[in-house]
Amino acid sequence: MSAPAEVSVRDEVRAWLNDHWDPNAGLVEWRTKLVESGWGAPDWPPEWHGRGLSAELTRVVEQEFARIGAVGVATGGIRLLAAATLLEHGSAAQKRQFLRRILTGEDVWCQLFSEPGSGSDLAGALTRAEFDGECWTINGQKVWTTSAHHADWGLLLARTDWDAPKHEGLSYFVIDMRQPGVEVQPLKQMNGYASFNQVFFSDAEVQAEHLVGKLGQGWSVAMTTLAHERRRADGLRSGRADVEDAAPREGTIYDEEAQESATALAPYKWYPQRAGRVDLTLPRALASGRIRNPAVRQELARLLILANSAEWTARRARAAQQQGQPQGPEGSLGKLAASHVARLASRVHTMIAGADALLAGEDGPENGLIAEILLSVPAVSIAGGTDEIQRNIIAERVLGMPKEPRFDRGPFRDVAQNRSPG
Amino acid sequence: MSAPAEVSVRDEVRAWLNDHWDPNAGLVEWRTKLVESGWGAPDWPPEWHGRGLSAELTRVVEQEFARIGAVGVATGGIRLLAAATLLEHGSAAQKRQFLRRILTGEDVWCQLFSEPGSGSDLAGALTRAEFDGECWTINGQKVWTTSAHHADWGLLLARTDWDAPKHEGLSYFVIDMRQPGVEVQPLKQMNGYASFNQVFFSDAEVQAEHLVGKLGQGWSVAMTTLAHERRRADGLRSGRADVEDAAPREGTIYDEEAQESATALAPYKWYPQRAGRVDLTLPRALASGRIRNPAVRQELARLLILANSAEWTARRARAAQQQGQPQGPEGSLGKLAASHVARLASRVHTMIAGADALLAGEDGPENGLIAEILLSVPAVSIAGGTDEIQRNIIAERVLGMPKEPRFDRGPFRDVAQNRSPG
Amino acid sequence: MPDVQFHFTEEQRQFRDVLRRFMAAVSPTTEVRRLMDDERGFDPAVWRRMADELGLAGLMVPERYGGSGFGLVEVGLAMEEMGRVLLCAPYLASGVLAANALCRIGSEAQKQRWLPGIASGETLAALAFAEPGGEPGVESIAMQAVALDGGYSLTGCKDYVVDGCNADLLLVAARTGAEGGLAGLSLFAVAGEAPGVSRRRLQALDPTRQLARLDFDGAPGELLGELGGAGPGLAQTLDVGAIALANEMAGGAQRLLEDTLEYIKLRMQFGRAVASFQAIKHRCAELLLQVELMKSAAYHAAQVADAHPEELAYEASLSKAAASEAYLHAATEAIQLHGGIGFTWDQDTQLWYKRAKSSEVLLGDPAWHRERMIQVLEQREFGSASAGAAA
Amino acid sequence: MPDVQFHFTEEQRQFRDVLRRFMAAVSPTTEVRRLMDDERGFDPAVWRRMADELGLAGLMVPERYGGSGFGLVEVGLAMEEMGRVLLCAPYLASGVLAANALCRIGSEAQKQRWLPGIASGETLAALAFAEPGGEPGVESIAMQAVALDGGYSLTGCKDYVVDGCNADLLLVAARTGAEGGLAGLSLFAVAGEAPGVSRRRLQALDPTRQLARLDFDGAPGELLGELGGAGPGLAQTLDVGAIALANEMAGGAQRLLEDTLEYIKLRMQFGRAVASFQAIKHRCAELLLQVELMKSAAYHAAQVADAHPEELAYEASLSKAAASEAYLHAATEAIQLHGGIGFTWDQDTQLWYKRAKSSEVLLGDPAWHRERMIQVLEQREFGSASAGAAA
Repeated sequence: MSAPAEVSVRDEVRAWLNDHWDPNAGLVEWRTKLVESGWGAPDWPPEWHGRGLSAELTRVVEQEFARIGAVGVATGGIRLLAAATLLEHGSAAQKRQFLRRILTGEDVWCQLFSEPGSGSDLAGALTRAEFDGECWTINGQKVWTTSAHHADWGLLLARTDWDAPKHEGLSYFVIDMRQPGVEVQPLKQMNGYASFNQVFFSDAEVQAEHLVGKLGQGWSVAMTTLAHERRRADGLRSGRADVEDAAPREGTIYDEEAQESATALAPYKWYPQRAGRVDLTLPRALASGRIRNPAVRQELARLLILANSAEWTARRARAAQQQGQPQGPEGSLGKLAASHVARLASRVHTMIAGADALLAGEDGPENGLIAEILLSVPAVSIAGGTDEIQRNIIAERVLGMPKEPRFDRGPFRDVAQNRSPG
Repeated sequence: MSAPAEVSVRDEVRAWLNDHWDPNAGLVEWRTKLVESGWGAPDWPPEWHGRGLSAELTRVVEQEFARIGAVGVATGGIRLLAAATLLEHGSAAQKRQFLRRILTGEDVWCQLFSEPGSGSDLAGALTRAEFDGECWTINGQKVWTTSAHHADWGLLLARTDWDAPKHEGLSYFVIDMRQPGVEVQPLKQMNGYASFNQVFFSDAEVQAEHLVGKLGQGWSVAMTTLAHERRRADGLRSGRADVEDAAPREGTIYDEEAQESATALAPYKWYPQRAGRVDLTLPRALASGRIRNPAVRQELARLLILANSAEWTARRARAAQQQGQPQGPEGSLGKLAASHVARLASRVHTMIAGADALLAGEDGPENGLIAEILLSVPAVSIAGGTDEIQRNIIAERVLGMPKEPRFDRGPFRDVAQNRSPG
Repeated sequence: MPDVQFHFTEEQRQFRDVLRRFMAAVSPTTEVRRLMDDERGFDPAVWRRMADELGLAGLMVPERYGGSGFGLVEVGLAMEEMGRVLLCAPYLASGVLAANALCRIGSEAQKQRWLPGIASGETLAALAFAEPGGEPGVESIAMQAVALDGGYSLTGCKDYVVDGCNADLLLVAARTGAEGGLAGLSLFAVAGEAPGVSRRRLQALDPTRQLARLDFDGAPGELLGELGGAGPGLAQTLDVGAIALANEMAGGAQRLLEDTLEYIKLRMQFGRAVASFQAIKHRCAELLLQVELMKSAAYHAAQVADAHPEELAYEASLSKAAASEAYLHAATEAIQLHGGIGFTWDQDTQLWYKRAKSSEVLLGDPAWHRERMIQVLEQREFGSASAGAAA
Repeated sequence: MPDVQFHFTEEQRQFRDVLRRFMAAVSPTTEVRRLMDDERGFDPAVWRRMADELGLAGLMVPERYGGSGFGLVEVGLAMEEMGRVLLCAPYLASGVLAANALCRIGSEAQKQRWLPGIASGETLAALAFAEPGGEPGVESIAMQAVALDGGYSLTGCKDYVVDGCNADLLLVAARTGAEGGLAGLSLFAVAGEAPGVSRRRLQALDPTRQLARLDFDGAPGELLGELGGAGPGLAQTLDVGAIALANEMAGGAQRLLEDTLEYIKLRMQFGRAVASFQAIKHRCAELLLQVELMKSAAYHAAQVADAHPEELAYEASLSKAAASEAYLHAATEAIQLHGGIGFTWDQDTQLWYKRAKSSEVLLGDPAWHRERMIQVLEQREFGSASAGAAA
């Protein structure tokens, strides 16, 4: 990193924050200032609310925000995936319409890729989009859609050509989620929670100008979204974790921000349980006296080794990235590691709980939290890309092993599918 | 089983043994009597040294032999695989020439299927057999051949047609191992022993009448040999184990038999070590005091669970077979279980040995036996069909899952190979 | 052990066929789901048919007390078929644990009094032994009973009692003195509705098995058999229960394997059946092996329990530990191979997963059973377990 | 721990490049095989070049004693590159264990006397601490030393001494009183050729690492540092050794992964590369993950050892346990994926397998290190380890 550039950016943002930061401002009001100044998304291009800064200089800006506890732009949900996709593939009109309200947090977004018939095989989507010369009509079903019930807009992958090969018959749209043809139903999981939705489209409409990228090139647009998703899936949040909680947080804007988070996170209550809650194992073993059980000790140590090694591996990957070394698909390695961690943590929680592992809800240990862990962990190796898909990616992209033979070439119409295309 | 038939066979064999069994007879002399009477291979057809008895009645005969400790026909090495193959596919002349001396133990046999370039892919054999109108000339290399250095005859799979598809260009021969064109070299393993041989053919000869089955049908003949091999690989010897050691064993014939076994087994010294020697774990843990280590206790118990369950599974399979229930490929299940047992046993031996696991030979625990186990176990999941092949077989034949897509159709000449076909 | 069989007899196979048809008819998963929300958690009409038509309630109760007098092999078969369909019924509680405890510990008069009702299915009994946070096994039982008015008065708490809320008759393990371990344990009969007994249905991780917490506050109990003499019989009863449970688990694991195979053979991804992917095939092969191994252990334990009771403890721990790991593995793989649908509420795999997870710790978790196996081996070798063997 | 780095500096990466080129040149497997049968088990000319050209012998010896004064990060890098090629050299024994022990325990005069020779590679030193059948760690050391003529006389046996036969200088741990544990331990310098010392090269499972049994029969020793004060320094030395070893193991595992991938990409079976089978691909993906995890643990431990010595014990045990399981897994998979050729003598995979297997138990097996991790955590929490923690 060029030291003079760092000093100059740091001085500049510090001065700007000094002039503008107000912990008692309204949340949208403040974020509007961020958008206008370009300090809210400093790595975005100057023409679209950013300053075109490098990742390293962006980090400097983030440090300065964190230093004084200044609130940033909205990042919850899949907003930033939507933004990254639109920045790369969207038309100027689309960027104009959507980017600002993404950053201010005024719009909530959801991602409509997965379908019941095509779980790991995203490109096998059967939802159809038909054009009548003016407008697209959408019919079909999507699933595993977080936030769909309060989303304003959706990123939609739909089939526009059944005679083209699988990956070439898809197009990518932005769909208005607030319309009659869109029905959102929660999907209850084995742990009793509904963190995901199913979305049903019955003659829903998409305006012609909300096609993203070219007709039939939806797969490559979706790859942009997925690449950004994987990049965030390494088990750790962005580098900001290092500097968080460093600043005083007093002011009314924080209440508004907290409320925003609560709304966004509400259906995800069980997410941390899905990852196995390694943090609870040692304290529970110590508090319950089960630490004296030699079998618990061995498994707990195994877990600590695995979880620590996984965290350090993610940090090695990030450090390499920050040093400008080539970025590999660390997301897949991290996600696979997270599955192992969660499963082993579930095992350790079971051993610590003993017969109490029989109980759930208010009767269960930690007021049901442990049962929730045991019943949520099975999802970690499936949701967001199964372990099997991660292993394929690692084998093919990192290790350079040959790809699987393909059975889905030729017109999509002729490819073996779980349901007929309607 | 028909009770009257059982009584009658039992009476008959008991009377015959009463008249003929002589623990001080010569081994070949006695076995010649067995061959002539049909009591040595009672399940073989009457026209070929047997009595055509069912498996159940054959077991009655074996029990009677065991009851008085009477020596049976030769069974060591691959003799019985050779016999089963010849009985099913051999010409009358071949049966006449070979079967009797198999049973008397006068001939030693070996199996020449595997090649360096085609390990799991037996049908990819590159050894070539060329016919000059009178005689076959053999060139190529075989590997993993036990007993080759003292074999009289070999079961040879060789390619006779390079333009036919892979499985259709192979033929099956009996080759005289005592000829100048056959060179046998021991193949040293990582444990320091050479249990297997490599066999090199340089213009070796096979008589025209020693082609087994039809030209180009060698693969289906080999399948017979392999099916019998798998049937014996379930980790336990035949049902005779139940009744062994029940009878007094005094007489000179036993010395001769013991010497025969010693000769045959000599190069296989390390075989029991390859299986992990579960039998040594508990005694060593008790004797060394390492049984007090809680981690050792857990792993030892895991091993005992696994090893016992594997044995009981093999016995369930055999009991089902004896009850005339359909026989599945239990051999593959047993072989896969044996790999798990051996690997876990190796782990337990390491834990029990502690720092002593660093040492080998006379300095090592149990006079080097433990080190031998640690260095032999890796072969158990490879030799005689890798775990991967067993899993394929189980998945496809037992569970009915789809077969792997084939990449080796068409003329064999055009199939991707490790070496050019010479 | 020459008289241990590695196959089922023709009669046993027929018994299994009858059971399988019955269970498939009475316990589809729609019914399981209905009973998960039922107050009692089972269907009395089905229970009555099980008792009347199949004699299941008294399967292992001796004939002279109105039962069928079968051994653990038949019980294992029944449990296996119940496990296949996740049958919701108080069979393990009443027909296995309580019936066994009464047979082993009760006096002749007490057996005559209670066993016929249990065998006919009219009396539901439950065995209350574990206490909150206690270690598996009976050694850790601490509850005290005191003699009162020619009977006994019980005070304390029993936890994780299978079908404890459904039981007419509670068999409660307690101590009357300061002795620890197996010695000094007694078993008491307490009426489910007796004064001083409060029962609460617990929220269970596995809602297909009913668990209760029982609080005793001076509840009146009748001593079963000899004072302080129940320890060995109780331990044997729990071992029989563990073997029965291992067989139930084998049935569940086998079902998971079958259902999963059926699903992935039909489910298409990337233009081919999921079952055609080699990585999936290899894992299914391993899963089959694990399931066959657990079945072998469960079957063997049932055979041995009947023929060689001196091997009961070792076989119980071996089969329960084997079953626990294999069932959970089967359930985990089943969910994974189903993909996203596998962890939804509406798909049935999760029902077996919960049963697998709870069965893992019911009657002792696998690490505890493995430790116990070694203690048994040491006792054989040295006459006592190793000092180094920690809890 | 804010000052722990998750990347190597530019200088460290250059150091690695130099090492990798050097190691590849001096230690092809033909050379490893030659040295396996060599009486000393290493090539003195290579050792001299390592010391002279790369300064390896004194890499972590402070500059004032003639060394390079580097930390464990650089030592880890060196060990990793040595592990890649299975270098046969007394680096772990002399450059890591003995040098560290002297630095931590010796008096100023003793350091001045011996460290320059060790740093230059001219003196080969070895650390003798373990005894036949003893538990890992220094607590179990029982050998006694008695004061004699102003020095000490040592009698007893030391086992598994790495490069014990090659050493000019033996550093021998012993007790002079009845105290147990860390207290009362002393370290003595004994000349390799001193009277009363008999040394025997042991037959090792891994013939690329030299092990010796040393018998002392009244051998004269010079006390290093304070009487009875060597315990903590010795324990720290073994922890440094374990971290160095974990890095060596990471190098070996990485090499096995690379070689195996190269082989199976070329090896054809059934008309396609072995690497194209999905079951193989998935296992290689898991193997990569395991290797990356072990590397992360090994690198982190080296970083922490330099920056946060109070974390040394925990990090040493974590990284050694992680490395042991992962290296053995890598070696087992490497053989399996090579197929039959993989367990032949002439193929090189077996050389790494033996190194992996022996490294698993050298300086403590994984179960011991896992137990120790928990003891460290308990000590932090309670000030003492759990009473329930058995040997």
